[in-house]
Amino acid sequence: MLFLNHVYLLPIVPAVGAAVMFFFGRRLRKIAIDTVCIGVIVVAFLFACVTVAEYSSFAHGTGQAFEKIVYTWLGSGDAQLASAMNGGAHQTFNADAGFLLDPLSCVWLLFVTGVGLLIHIYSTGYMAHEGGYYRFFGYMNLFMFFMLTLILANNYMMMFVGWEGVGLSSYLLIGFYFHRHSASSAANKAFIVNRIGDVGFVLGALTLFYYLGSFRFTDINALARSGRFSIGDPVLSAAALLLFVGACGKSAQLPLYVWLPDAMEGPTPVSALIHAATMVTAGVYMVARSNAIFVLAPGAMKTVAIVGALTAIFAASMALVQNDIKRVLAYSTISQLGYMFLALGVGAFAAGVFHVFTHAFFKALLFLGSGSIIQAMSGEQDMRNMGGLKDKIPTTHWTMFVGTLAIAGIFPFAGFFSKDAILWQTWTSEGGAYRILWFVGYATAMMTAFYMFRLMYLTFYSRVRMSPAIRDKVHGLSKSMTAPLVILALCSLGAGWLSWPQSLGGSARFEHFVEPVFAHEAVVLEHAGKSGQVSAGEKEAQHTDKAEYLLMILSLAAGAAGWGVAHNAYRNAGKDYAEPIAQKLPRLYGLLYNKWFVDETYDYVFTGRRKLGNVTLGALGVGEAASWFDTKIVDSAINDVGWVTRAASTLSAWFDRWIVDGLAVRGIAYLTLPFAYVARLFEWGLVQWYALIMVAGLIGFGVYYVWK
Amino acid sequence: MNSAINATNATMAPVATPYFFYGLATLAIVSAFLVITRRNVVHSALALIVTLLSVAGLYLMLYAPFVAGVQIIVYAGGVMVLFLFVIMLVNIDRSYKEKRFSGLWPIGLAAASALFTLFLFAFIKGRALFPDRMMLLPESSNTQQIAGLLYGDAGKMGQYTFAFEIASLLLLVAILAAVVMTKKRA
Amino acid sequence: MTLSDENAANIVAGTTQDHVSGNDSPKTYLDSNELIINMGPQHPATHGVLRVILKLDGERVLGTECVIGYLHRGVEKIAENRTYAMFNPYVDRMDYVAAVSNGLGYCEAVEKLLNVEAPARAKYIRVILAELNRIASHQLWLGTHALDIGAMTPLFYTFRDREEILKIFEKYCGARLTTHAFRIGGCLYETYAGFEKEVKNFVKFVTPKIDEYEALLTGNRIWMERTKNVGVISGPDCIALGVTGPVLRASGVQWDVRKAQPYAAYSEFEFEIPVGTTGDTYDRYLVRMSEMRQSLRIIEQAVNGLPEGPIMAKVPKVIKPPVGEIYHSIESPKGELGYFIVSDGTTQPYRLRVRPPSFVNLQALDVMVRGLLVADVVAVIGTIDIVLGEVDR
Amino acid sequence: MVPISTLHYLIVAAALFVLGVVGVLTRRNLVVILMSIELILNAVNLNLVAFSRMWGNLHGQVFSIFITADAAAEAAAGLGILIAFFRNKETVNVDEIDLLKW
Amino acid sequence: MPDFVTSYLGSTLTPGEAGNQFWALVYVFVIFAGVSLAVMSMNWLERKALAHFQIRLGPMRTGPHGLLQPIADAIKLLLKEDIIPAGADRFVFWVAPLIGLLAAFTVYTVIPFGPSQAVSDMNIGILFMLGVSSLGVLGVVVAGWASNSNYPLIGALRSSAQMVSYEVAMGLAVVSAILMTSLNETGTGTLSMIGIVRAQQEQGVWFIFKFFPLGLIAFIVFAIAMVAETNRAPFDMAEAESELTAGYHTEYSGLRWSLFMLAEYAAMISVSSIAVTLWLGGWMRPFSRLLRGSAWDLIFSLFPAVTFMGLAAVAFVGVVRMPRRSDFKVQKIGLAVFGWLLGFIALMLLIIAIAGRSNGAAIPSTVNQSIGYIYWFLLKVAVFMYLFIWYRATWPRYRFDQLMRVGWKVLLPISLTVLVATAIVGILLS
Repeated sequence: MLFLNHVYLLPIVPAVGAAVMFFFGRRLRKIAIDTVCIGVIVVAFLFACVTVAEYSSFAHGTGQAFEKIVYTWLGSGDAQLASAMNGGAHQTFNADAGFLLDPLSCVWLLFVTGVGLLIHIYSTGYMAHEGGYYRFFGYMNLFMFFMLTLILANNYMMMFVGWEGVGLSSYLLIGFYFHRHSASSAANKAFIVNRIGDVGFVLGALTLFYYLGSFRFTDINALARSGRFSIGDPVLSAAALLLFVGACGKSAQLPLYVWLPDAMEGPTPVSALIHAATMVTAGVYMVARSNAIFVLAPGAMKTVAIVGALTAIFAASMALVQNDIKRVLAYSTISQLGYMFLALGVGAFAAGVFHVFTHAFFKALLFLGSGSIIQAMSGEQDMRNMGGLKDKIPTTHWTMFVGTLAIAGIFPFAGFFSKDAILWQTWTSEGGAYRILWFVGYATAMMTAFYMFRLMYLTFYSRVRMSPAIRDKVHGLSKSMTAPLVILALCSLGAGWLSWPQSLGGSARFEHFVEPVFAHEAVVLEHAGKSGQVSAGEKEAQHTDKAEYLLMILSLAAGAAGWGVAHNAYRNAGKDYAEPIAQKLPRLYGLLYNKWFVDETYDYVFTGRRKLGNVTLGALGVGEAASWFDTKIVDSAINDVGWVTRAASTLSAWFDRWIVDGLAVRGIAYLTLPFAYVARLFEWGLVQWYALIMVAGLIGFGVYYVWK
Repeated sequence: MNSAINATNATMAPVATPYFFYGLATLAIVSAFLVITRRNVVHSALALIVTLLSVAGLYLMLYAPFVAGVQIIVYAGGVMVLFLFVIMLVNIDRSYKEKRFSGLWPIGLAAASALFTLFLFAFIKGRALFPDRMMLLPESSNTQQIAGLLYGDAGKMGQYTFAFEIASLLLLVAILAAVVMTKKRA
Repeated sequence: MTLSDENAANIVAGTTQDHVSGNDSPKTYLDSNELIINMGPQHPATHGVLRVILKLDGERVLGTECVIGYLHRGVEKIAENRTYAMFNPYVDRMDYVAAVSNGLGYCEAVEKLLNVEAPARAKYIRVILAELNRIASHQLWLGTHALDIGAMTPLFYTFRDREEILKIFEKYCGARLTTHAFRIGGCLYETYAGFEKEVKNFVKFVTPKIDEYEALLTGNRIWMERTKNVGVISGPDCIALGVTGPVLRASGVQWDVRKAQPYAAYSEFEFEIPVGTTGDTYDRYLVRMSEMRQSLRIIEQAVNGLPEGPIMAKVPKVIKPPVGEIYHSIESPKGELGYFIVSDGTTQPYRLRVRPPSFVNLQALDVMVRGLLVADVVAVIGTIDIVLGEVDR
Repeated sequence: MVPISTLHYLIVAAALFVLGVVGVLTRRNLVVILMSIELILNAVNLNLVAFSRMWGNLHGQVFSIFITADAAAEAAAGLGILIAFFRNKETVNVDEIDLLKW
Repeated sequence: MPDFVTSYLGSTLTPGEAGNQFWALVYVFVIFAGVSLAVMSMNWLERKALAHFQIRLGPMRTGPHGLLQPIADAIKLLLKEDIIPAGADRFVFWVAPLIGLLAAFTVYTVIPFGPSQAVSDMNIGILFMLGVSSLGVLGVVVAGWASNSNYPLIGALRSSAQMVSYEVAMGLAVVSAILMTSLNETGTGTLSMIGIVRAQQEQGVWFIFKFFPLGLIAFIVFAIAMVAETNRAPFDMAEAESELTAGYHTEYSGLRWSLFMLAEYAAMISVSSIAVTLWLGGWMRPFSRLLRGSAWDLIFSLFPAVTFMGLAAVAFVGVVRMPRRSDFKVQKIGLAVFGWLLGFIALMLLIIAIAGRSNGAAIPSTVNQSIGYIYWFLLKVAVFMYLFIWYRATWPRYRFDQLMRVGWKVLLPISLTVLVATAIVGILLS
């Protein structure tokens, strides 16, 4: 249990790498940077593996959480706050530097370090010729440090440290090319939008503290599960909703998703690691972590499900027509995150978590693949200028093909299992109350298949559309870039098998592994008569009906349909191919192409950067209004008052000059002069004078002690 | 000559006769007087070195050889070289033409005389507090004993170990301060 | 370093003129940005009477200015008042440590003007003596250069071995330094008895001695620290400044008049041109060391193949070259030594101009020492290998 | 002859101390003032060592070692300030250093 | 013989310890004269050895093989005009060489030529030595300043910066040797020079070989630093004639200049003595553990006599090899006398060595032992002296910035590391 007992060292490992980079990185050579940065991640990965192994022998499948509290880092000391519940007991406001390991964090731990390691390796190839190499890896290691802190935190405050930390490293990495205006403004956007979510998070956490008297997950869960609270408790609902606002910000859900597409300004490995595979799933993690609260707040659950479903289809619709390869993947990420929240919302926590797990692999794969394409194309990101790359970069091609199959939900690739589980859970939950969401999800699945195959066709299969100059420069890629692709492709293929559904004769090992975390909630839900929302593994054992098979076939069909449509439309896309949507529904295409004008709307409504006619709304609008009020109303009032004052002051001046000045001030000043001279002796500005005063003091002391 | 041989009272023997004390004390005071009166700063510095060395001699008479060694190595060898360096850096040619004493000198002198009178008065008044005979310290293990106080003995932490560390920190800070302040800003 | 310039002395002393008189607060020299120091003309490390005015920032050299002419004797002007044969001894006084090369260049130039060719035996003798002289010059350079950098001992070793060369010269033509060994049209003296044996013995004697010098210096860490990356000059810079000789070759340019435009009998011998890479002082040192070895190779071949025959071509008693002009250059130990002679058909040259390698190479000093420390200036002056007699003429 | 007692040393130290004080109070040159401070510190050291002898323990000597370290630090920092000041004002006269007045 | 003389010959205490002021004065006088003599012979030796390194002969005319050259030099320097430059600070100019000389000579009071052959065995011996030798810097600085000339000033600043910097590395190396003295049963070390040698005796190992290679490294650091500390080649920055003419003593001439030289050579001998004391076992004869027993003792006690015999033989060979010409007669006779003198000393030593073996002769025995101590100590110091000359003949000069870099970035870290490593190893092994 050595590693388990010292699990607090795990986040420190990458922090060491980051520190080395920040302090000495500039002077190190590339090989040294590689050794240090990759080395710490390798150590972290092995550490994580050993820790998880030790944990599983510790828990014996009971899912008992392992908690390690190192010290209290944030606290009110002995000052106590009354908590509303918990018997009104006085609680100290303390947050520990504590670490919690349970199946949920184990899952995150493994794929964050694993995928992180692969992406680090990939980056050595991808970033090889970029300036600020050490800076990049320093940030990456810093990110790993904060992400691991977030995952391993045992309370909301500690988690918030990681939460803000990953936000910070995300900001740094999006703005990595800080000399590019678009990159720095994208970084700012991401940071600001995230702050909105963070407000929700902090308020939610503090509400929970106010209500339950602790920040610790274990305490909160214990209290929530104690049965003291009725389902639908208003304060808990509010807390859950506030936490969900935080999750929306971090995980790019409607309406706070706008930062994620812009975040693609960062280097592609960053997009893969932070903005697809790990950080953006922090929201999902947090909601899953707080499942005990959410279960007690059905309203919040419904909100989560609906927001998730809407985000999924909304983002997918925008992905249909994007031409920038990374943006397609970005919207796809948002869409998939929507899926996860949908799953969480309908109570299928395990399924949602499983989707996070599989999604990490294939989305990282797709992003890295797109990075390889961009690298091979010497920086070109527009799919309209690609095509026919199949033979030029074969490894990238077939790995990305695997990724596409996975995300499109083709059997037996990873996406099929997780997506199918979500859809199936959605279909069955609450006795079918959410079936409308199933349709949304299903449509999303179809669109996903379409835009992903559109991406494949436009880049790899269709006619060559790039300029000859670029075509000649297209080159193969280094081993350090292709090797992670291959590994990720294998994972994308096989990760789904961890949860081979029982209906297909599997054992759903994954679900069983994370089940203990959610088991209690399943009982609660069942008790509440919402029997649909049970963790997947158990439920499948109970209901293996034909509908499930039907849904599987349907979702396969959705994937196939999307593939087919894309195949037809883009198989032979030449220089001026036509977008099918643009042809059939030109207005919708315009709407989609402009991303539903959401950014513009935000500009109109919230920031005020765009004017609605003559009226400015949003932050700038408020500012302008305040300015108008200030100059027109306040100032003129002041001016008027000033005139009155001047008249009065003429009068008073006479009085002042003769009575006050003459009699009072000067008279007193002349009186002061002799005293001032004495005071001045102490502030002469001469060193020796001060020394003299010191000596005088010394003499004084001496005299006192001699004659005492 | 015979008396010299017979004075082989090993460690208890006085380091030197009282004459040495008077000689060293006179040397110290006279050169200290030169320090504050010389117009040429280098002469002052040389006089100060003489004072420091005489004080080191007094330490030896007080059975404090380690302190005497430290006095020589730190003051005479280190600090005074620093002073001479600085004197050479800040051209002193000008000071030949200038007033030596500040305008405050009568007051300063008066205050200092008052202080000295006070000291003497205090000594006279408190004469009974000072025994004529001095304790004898074992000279041969002086260094070891000081080390015991500073670093600790036989596994125990010394009484002044912590203070010693702080003193080293202080020196470090002083070094940094000196470097930072004297560095030419490009 | 001698302070001769009044103003410079004042600056060095820390007071400029207005400070001495005025009440202005004086600036100390350690505080001011620029300090001007005179190196030479009396200074142990300027190899004669070179005067270098150094502009310093602390100890760092901001710029240099060479003042030359302290040894000017008007050699070129003298040539216009002497007959061709009479002028021959004068050229020995230019680069007095490589007098043979000077004479060789002059004689060949006049021969070219007269359209006379020296006999084969004379050419071989010339090559032998010129290469011996190259070794002697490099030995002198090595000794003084090492002494400048603080290694005293090599000086004595090189002088011991140079003595053997001078002995051969003395036996051959009676003079040790200013030899006047050659005449227009060939050589005056036949080799003395045992000349070949002595030269061969010398080659055998000196080969291990060169290894001995290298053993003292080449791998020496202090020597390397003092010379590596000191006084770096690039090949293009050398060409732009007209620098020739070992300095040019150390910068990686393979240019040697013996190979490029072979004169005397050089086309008949096998030898290599050592080339450096970085163009720093250490490379120049290595180039000269291996040049000495190559010279030994040439000498060995020349002695072994010394042909029989006359040593003097048919040259008129009164040398009156036809009207015309000629430029002829040879590779002296210091670099390309060229003679440009304009003849008006009389017995005296109308104009004679020397291209002295030392003078041209000295122009690279400023480029080399900028940004270095004062101690490096000494090393760089040594490494350029100038002879002030040749610079000033 | 009177045996040398603690008081003798104290008187010598007092004299040194007062001379140092006079130097600090009267001299204009900052370097000399710093040297006078060294004198004062030395006087203190002498007292400490004399008392150490008087009481027969070594604490006084240890303290004097600390004071020596202090004095070294003071000299380094003080001279650093002096040089920095000299660079800006080109004077080391203490009565021209009166910026604190304003 | 007066009682106090004979009583002291058998004493095992230093005059300082014994409170024997007469012998202390004798020692002071002997050391002063001896060091002056050593400096003179060192001067001759350096010229000759350097000359032979450089295939020259060196001084040959003044006396046989230039043996009287140092004396001639001294007379010349004494008689030379004593120039004090205009504008120089006369008093400081006058006092500067004395400071250097005093510092250089004062340290000899604690150098142990034998267990009782020192003026005094100070409790803080090595600290005293380092402190007093660091006073030598003052002489250099003050000399440069007082000359009222720029080259001396720059030279003084350079060499004092150099000396102060190298003192740090030197001090740390010394501390690691002192640390080694504390590795005994009681765990208390000593700063006393005699105590340090005694510690080596007790531990049965010269500190250069202790904790191999830690002692060796510390010794090497010290050996390099001491060359820099004495301003000798290849660290003779202050006297770099190709840059700064003659450094801080450019303006000095005659007697004062010779005082500087005297101080420099005396300092060379004193730092070598520190090195010998700290690392090379001081007065101990080599292999005192390995080759023990009375037979070996006898053989080793014959060494001084044999050495002088060898020197005498060399002198006689010189006599024989002199040209048979009349104008060489004086020189021949002089060298022969010198040879006889050496031979006589050898004979005396032999007699003492033999007499010391016989039973019941207490005084000859102790005297014999004392001679052995002094002999071995001086032999070791002489090796260092030869090394100084050897360095000068072999190496080019460092540049100032390189020199400071070596001091601060190479020697200082190494000596710190060695110090820490010594402490760790000492703790681990105890």
